[in-house]
Amino acid sequence: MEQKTRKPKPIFKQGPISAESIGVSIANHQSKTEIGAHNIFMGQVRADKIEGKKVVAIEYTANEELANEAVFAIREQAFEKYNLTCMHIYHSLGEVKTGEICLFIFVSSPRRDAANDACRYILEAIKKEAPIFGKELFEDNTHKWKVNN
Amino acid sequence: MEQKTRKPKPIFKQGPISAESIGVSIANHQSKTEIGAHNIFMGQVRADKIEGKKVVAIEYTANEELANEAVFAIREQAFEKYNLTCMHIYHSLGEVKTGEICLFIFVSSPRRDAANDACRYILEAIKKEAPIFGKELFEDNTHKWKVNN
Amino acid sequence: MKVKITFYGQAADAVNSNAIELDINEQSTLLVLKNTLEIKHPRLTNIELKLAVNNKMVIKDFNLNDGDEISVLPPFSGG
Amino acid sequence: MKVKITFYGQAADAVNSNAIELDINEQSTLLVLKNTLEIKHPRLTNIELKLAVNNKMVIKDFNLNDGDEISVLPPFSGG
Repeated sequence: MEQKTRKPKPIFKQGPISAESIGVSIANHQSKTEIGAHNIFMGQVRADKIEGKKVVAIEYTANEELANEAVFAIREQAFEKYNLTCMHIYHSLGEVKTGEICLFIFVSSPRRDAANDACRYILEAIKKEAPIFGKELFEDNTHKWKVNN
Repeated sequence: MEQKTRKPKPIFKQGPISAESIGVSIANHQSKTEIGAHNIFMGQVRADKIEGKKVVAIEYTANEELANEAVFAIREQAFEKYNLTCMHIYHSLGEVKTGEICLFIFVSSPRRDAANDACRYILEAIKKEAPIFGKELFEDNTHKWKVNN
Repeated sequence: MKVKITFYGQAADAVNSNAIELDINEQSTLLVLKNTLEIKHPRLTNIELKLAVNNKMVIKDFNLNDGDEISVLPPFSGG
Repeated sequence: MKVKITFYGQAADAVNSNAIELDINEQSTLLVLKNTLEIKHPRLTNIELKLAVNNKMVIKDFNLNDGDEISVLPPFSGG
């Protein structure tokens, strides 16, 4: 018999993640009738004021291969830890303007606690373990590297 | 000066909550650039098997006035407790088939912890405090009253 | 005096009706009314009921008034 | 021997380049390479760096090989 090797699924999308694609993603789950609860986390680029200058966009870069592998490992851990039906994770690369969505985590489970716990677990793990870098761009073309906390 | 009395916003929608309307709701937040994080919880009707019979739909009824007031109180508590930008809550009335969405909680905040904590707080409080009743309908036209746990 | 009673969820199943009007004695209290209903509809005793009067949740017993609207609420199961 | 070094985020700012090729001595270790880079680009010392070799995160020091690809990663800030 053939050995199946599971491969990381790419998480990166060029530019922002559209609200429309999220609606479609939700609709695609209506045939999975073992699901009772969905939790979605979305990161949106905030118009922070830093030293008097307003953020207009974040430009994301990443070591894509490492990041895809890190997120794949997080994904496997989450499936191990929680009773989940499915999971979809996307992160932007390149420029994402304020008000646009840069991170999408969608977790579905028979039960609400598993969906909620897993979504948060994945979010925190991605922030900590995926080599993705956000460059906050200001109105005057200067920039500052984003720091997660 | 006039005293402003805040009134409960109706939470009920007849039938399922459409994925498309959720996509539109997400899109409507892209002008609010103080938001950094959204958390969405969705309840979906599960095709449970109970004593060998499969659930095909849940029929929801409620004391609408009491439920709207209970959710309004929960909403005000959440705004008090967490740093939130906005919040949208919808619950179905009438029949919702398996795979369809019956509950939608959408919480937005500058920060991810507030969005995640508040969404969960609201979910648990609605389950506990809103007089809404789910009747699980089986294939053979019998029914069983849903029990939350 | 007359009161209106609305039954929800499995409480409606137990009494086989969604709403009734009932003639009760002056100075009847909410608990007296609840007992009256439970005697008439024993299946209600199997349900953990909450009560609301004129769309306010009620925990303590008190005297009912003519025209009061009572909601008989089984365990909530929204979501 | 030759290694390829890719700099990410503020580390790329600090060295003013996204990627370089570097000739290093045989038996150079990862830490020796890191020190060499920090001497040449002192701004790197202000950044808490993580290193990956051939797209595996590396914690302990070890000997580099000809053709190795090193990633110089500043603190992650996805999301």
